[in-house]
Amino acid sequence: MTATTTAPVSATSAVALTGVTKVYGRGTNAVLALDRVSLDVRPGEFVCLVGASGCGKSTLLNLVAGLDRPSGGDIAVADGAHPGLMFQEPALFPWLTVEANVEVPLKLRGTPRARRRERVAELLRTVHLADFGRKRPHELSGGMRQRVALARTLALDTPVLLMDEPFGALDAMTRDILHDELERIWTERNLTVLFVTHNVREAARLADRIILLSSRPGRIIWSTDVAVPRPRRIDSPEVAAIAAEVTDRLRAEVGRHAA
Amino acid sequence: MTATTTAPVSATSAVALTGVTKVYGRGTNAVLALDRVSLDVRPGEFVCLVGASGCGKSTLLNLVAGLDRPSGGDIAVADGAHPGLMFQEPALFPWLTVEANVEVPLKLRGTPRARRRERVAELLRTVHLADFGRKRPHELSGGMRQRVALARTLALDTPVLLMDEPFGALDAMTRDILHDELERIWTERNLTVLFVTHNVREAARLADRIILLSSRPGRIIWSTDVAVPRPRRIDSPEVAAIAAEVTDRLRAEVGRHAA
Amino acid sequence: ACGDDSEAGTSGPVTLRLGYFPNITHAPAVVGVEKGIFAEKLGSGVRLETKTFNAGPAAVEAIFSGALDATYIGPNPTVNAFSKSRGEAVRVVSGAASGGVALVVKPEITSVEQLRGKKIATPQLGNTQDVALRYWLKEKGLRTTKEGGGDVTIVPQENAQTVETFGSGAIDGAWVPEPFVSRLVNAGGRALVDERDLWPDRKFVITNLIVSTRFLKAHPDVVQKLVEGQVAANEYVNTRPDESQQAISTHIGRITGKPLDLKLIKQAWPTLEFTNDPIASSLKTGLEHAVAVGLTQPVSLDGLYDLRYLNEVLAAQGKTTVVQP
Amino acid sequence: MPRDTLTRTDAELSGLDALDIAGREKETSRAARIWAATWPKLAALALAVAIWQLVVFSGWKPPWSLPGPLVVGEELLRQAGSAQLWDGIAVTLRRAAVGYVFSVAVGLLVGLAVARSTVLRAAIGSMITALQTMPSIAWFPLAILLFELSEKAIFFVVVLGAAPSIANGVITGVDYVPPLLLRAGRNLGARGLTLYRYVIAPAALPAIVAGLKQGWAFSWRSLMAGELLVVGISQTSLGAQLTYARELADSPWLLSTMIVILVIGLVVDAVFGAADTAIRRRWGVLDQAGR
Amino acid sequence: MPRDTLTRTDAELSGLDALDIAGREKETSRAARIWAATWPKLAALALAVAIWQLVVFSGWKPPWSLPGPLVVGEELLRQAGSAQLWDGIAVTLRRAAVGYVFSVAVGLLVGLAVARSTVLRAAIGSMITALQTMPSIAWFPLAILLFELSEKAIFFVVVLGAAPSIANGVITGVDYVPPLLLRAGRNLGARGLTLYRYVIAPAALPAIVAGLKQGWAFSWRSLMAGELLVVGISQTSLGAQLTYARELADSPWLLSTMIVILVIGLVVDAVFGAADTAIRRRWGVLDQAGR
Ligand SMILES: Nc1ncnc2c1ncn2[C@@H]1O[C@H](COP(=O)(O)OP(=O)(O)OP(=O)(O)O)[C@@H](O)[C@H]1O
Ligand SMILES: Nc1ncnc2c1ncn2[C@@H]1O[C@H](COP(=O)(O)OP(=O)(O)OP(=O)(O)O)[C@@H](O)[C@H]1O
Ligand SMILES: [Mg+2]
Ligand SMILES: [Mg+2]
Repeated sequence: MTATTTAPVSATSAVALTGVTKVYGRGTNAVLALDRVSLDVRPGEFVCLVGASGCGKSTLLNLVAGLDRPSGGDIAVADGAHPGLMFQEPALFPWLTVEANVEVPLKLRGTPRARRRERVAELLRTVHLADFGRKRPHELSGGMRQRVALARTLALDTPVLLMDEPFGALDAMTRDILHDELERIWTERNLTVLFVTHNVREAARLADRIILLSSRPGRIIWSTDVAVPRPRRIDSPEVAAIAAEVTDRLRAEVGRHAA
Repeated sequence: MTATTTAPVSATSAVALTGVTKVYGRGTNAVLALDRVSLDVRPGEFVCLVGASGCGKSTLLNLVAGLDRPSGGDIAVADGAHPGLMFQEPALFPWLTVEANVEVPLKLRGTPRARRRERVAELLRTVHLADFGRKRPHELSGGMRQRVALARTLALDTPVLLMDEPFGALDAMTRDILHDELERIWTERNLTVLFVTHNVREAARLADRIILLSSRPGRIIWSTDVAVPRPRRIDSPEVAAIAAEVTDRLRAEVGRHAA
Repeated sequence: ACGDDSEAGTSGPVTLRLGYFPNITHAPAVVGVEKGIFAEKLGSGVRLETKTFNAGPAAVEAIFSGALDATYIGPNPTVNAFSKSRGEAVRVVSGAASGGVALVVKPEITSVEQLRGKKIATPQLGNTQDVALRYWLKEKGLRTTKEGGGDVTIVPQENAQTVETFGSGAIDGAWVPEPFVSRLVNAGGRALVDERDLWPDRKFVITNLIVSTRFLKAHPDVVQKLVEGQVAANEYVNTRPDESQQAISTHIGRITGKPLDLKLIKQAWPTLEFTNDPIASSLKTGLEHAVAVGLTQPVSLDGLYDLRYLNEVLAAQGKTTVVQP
Repeated sequence: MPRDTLTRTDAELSGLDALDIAGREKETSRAARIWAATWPKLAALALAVAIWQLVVFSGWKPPWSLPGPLVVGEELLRQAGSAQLWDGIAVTLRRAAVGYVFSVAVGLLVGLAVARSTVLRAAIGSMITALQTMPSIAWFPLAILLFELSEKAIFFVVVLGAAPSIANGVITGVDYVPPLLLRAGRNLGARGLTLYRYVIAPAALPAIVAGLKQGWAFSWRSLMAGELLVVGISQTSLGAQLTYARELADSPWLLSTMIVILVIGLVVDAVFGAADTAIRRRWGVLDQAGR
Repeated sequence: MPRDTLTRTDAELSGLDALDIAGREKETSRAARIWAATWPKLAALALAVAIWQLVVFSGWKPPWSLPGPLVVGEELLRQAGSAQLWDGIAVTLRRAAVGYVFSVAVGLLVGLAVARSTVLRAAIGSMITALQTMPSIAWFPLAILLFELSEKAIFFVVVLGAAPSIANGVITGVDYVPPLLLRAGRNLGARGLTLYRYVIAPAALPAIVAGLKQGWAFSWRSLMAGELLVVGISQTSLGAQLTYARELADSPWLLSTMIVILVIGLVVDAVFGAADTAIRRRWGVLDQAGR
């Protein structure tokens, strides 16, 4: 966290990474997960990160969230913006009910009880789990857990949202619905979103900008602005075209490594 | 497990479910997860299950694997076929290295040490993790863990394979490669596969038959045979057409519930 | 005396397991073992195994369970062992020591009256010293209760702890046996009462020798030799005090890891009398006192003493015999 | 090749029937559950008493050294009829409760402090186990120096016995909190104390309860020894009774006191067991061991 | 609106440099790590001795009742020079080792059996904690009855003290094995014993190690008490030395014996600590507590 300064590098970025390097482990066992990654995210921008499995996407989000320290380089997050991270795993607290899990960030912020209740109910409705508030995480299906985690992250109410494959365990329909919800919230609250996904169509559906990371070491090798006007539909030809381009780039990248 | 008899109901099925019902919990808290599901899977058939989040897909696989008892109905698995289940979560043993995790089923079957080594190396190559054998699960990325779990399940060498969103955390390219690998293994070993996925294209790419489950209670509401000849490509128009049909059905089903 | 008389009629060597405490009140036992007096008297036909204890209960448990054949022990556990086994388990075959008990108090206390409202320690609720203190206070018109109430608060506690509590000022005095009397005196205490002064002839039992009835029945000859050893040990202790004191110090050092301070032994020595008489009358009187202060029910001590062997030995040596009660 | 995957036999249950079944299963099993929890205890008790009686009948040891169940039972009844036993239990339980509560407070605080601070852990972390191994009697002189012959001396010994064990439970628990949950907590805004309150403490709860259980055993044993420090200050405690029974070579009394201690132990274990079951139910790890 | 996301400043490190840094970090930190682990211990020790000396200087208690560090240090040196202390340590450690190994065997077996079998758990599960609370002295008569005055009597007391604690650790561990891992193990073909060997035992290891640590403390304390059962001439055990030091009111001796016991406790804790660190490293839960 020491490397995360709260003053943004440029007044126009919500998140700014400058030459961020991350090495896991020591000596001969060391893994270079990120290599000199520099990235500026404008306030209110929706950025999608794509890349092969193990290329360092989660690592990058963890660094931005301040949960890990970079081995080199600098990370700056806009004033007062404690970024909310939705982990790749649900990471729910097994000893709490679904409701209580979602309530945790509200409690930690000191939201009054009545308001908390309301907000939890609202969030559970958003993720279509209104009936499951009293259950415990182990009584839920994989996708349901992921949605609880989404609700919990949204409860954080931060201006910067980091999401690590938030819809990976959801069926296409539920995912579509949640895309709409997320887009709505993003617009309403003018959020800045850094979004990791394996689904290039999802990226094209949601992003202002798509960034492609190379595999080990993770480097930004390509990025594109998605100029398709909103509202978008995931099965629209424009989205499909962008998705096809990203797929080609990704294929080239993964192919280069497999070779 | 008592309800799982090893003699198949009909000589032509590898897995046969007859009126399988599953209730979780008791009294007013009870959740009806599966309601009278009947299903025959031919030996060597590749069946994909699709359905909304929380509709009972994982529950069904758990029942077939004998890890849970149905509340009603009967499940029969072909002679001597202990079905191998790849869980929705990686479920790796945190105290073992990647290699050792993959080795567990081989050890349990009493495979000699030299053969074990060979086989583990081969499986890790299959999932493109040859360099990561000495790491521990917590040092891997989400997608890497999922691939280790895949390797471990393949090490079981069972004729019946149950897979719960095995490629959910993988990027499109790695996924494509593993589709090919899985198809190859399936053909070579004449496996019977029951495969849960949220990706309808994936289902159309792999399946002989696609089965659609309704949400709470889970019931089989539709099924289709995929007549596209193999080898298939995930971006071929035939696959896309099937996927589109499944998507429509799924949309109708989820829409019916959301209404 | 006769060194090696191989026993006729005994099949194989007999093992005698003898217990004692590494303690100054067990001086005859300690000296007897240290100087080889028992081994000599028992002869080659008997194998002597010695066991040391640091408190009565374990010794009684060992006798009860058959792990021990004979032991030097205080009057209190003797009565317990006898009465709890309904007079079956043990017999007293000889005395060993008398005296060596005193009430030590803070120096500013000089009279009985000043004990009012004070805390006095005894080794254990209902044991000989405890009874003696209560009875004495009662005679002096001071009330005590079992629970520690009354005019004088009686605090039963281990002797080791008494040294600590007296040193830290938590108690005002203690009715204890040697070497704790000397130790408390050295810690600044004053002996207010020497218990010998309360008894006829200044004699009361502090240590006697008991054997298990089973062993006595099976090997009366061995018991006879053991008593011979006891008499010889007492003889030695009484005639060669300096050597005895040195022997005690060394022996205790070997068992506990630290030789007992020779000065302390010398200091305590005059308060003790080493006699073969078990002073049965003092045991009986003590019991009556215990009943009188309400600490116990009357028990019959009939059959506790079997002093035949002792009297035979004494008679053979031309010494005065003791009274078999 | 189209296949009929939608066949249903008539014998199948409807969804609602299935819910009914679940309900009925529960009712039939309540009596069965109680019985299943009780008969093994009764059987174990019967077996223990039978073996004991057999050994006594065999005449292996004299009856004053090993009294039979009947004699001990009579003694126990006699004791139960007298005020002394109940007073003793009351005194000892009160002391145990006070001492334990104090130990829990100290143990939790020290445990949390050591688990949290690297410096403290390096400084006194290993001292905790070392203190745990120190026998109670070694503390007696210090207890007397500090507290003379007050009940505080007893508490001192009890706390020194139990607190390290509880602290160790806390440390183990904190050390094994899943890192993912810690990160989640920190990301949700928990810091320092709130991180402990919302994440670390509940995640470590199973290990803490285990430590509390071990701590109870330590505190009880230390209490039994410590009660000899201050005997007879007004009442006769259970620890003193145990010692007196032994000093008077009164085997039936000793055994009946042991039975009383065992019964108290069983009751306390039931409390911990209930806590543990509640936690396991919450965490969804119940009912797996038997399988 | 195209944005330049690929800028790099010259000051950045190359990937290889980064690896170098990682390597260098390690080297610089080794000495630092040892120092970081040592100075708090030294500081704590210095602080403790200083306070002790201050209290002694204050004249709060007479020196024979509370000797100063110098006196005790001299005594300790004297003891260290004599064979007796080393003999005592040797005797006691041998007994501790034998008794502990035996307790571990019994505790593991009983713990596994109880954790595994519902009937056994119902029958004797709650007895385990009850047995744990039984003070050692209560077992002395039984120990003498069964084993007379042999070393076996000591072991009996030690095992009854330590085994329940170890069994409790095993039971806690087994009870909290994550159900998902159990299912995974069963699906991979592990059944009964192999399930224990491949899944339950390693998953329960942290709790088992915690139980073993508590068990050590119990066995050591029971041993200190039990050593008075059989006092041998020529070698004086540590337990006996502790008691005699107290009975002789020899404060320096008592304190130096306590120091010896503490040092042994520290060494044993270091062993457990190493085991624990190894497990935590494997599980990836190391180094999180400080944060
Ligand atoms: N705690 C760790 N210790 C050691 N290596 C790690 C650790 N976490 C991640 N890594 C390594 O860093 C690299 C990047 O991991 P990361 O989790 O960021 O990948 P990812 O892009 O999120 O992949 P995925 O899409 O599979 O989730 C991987 O090679 C992984 O092995
Ligand atoms: N252990 C359990 N206890 C109680 N209810 C459960 C349990 N496991 C599953 N359920 C419930 O059963 C239903 C089906 O769950 P299941 O995990 O089979 O869904 P799924 O189809 O795999 O969903 P997903 O695609 O999200 O993984 C859900 O409503 C869930 O809440
Ligand atoms: Mg990731
Ligand atoms: Mg699922």
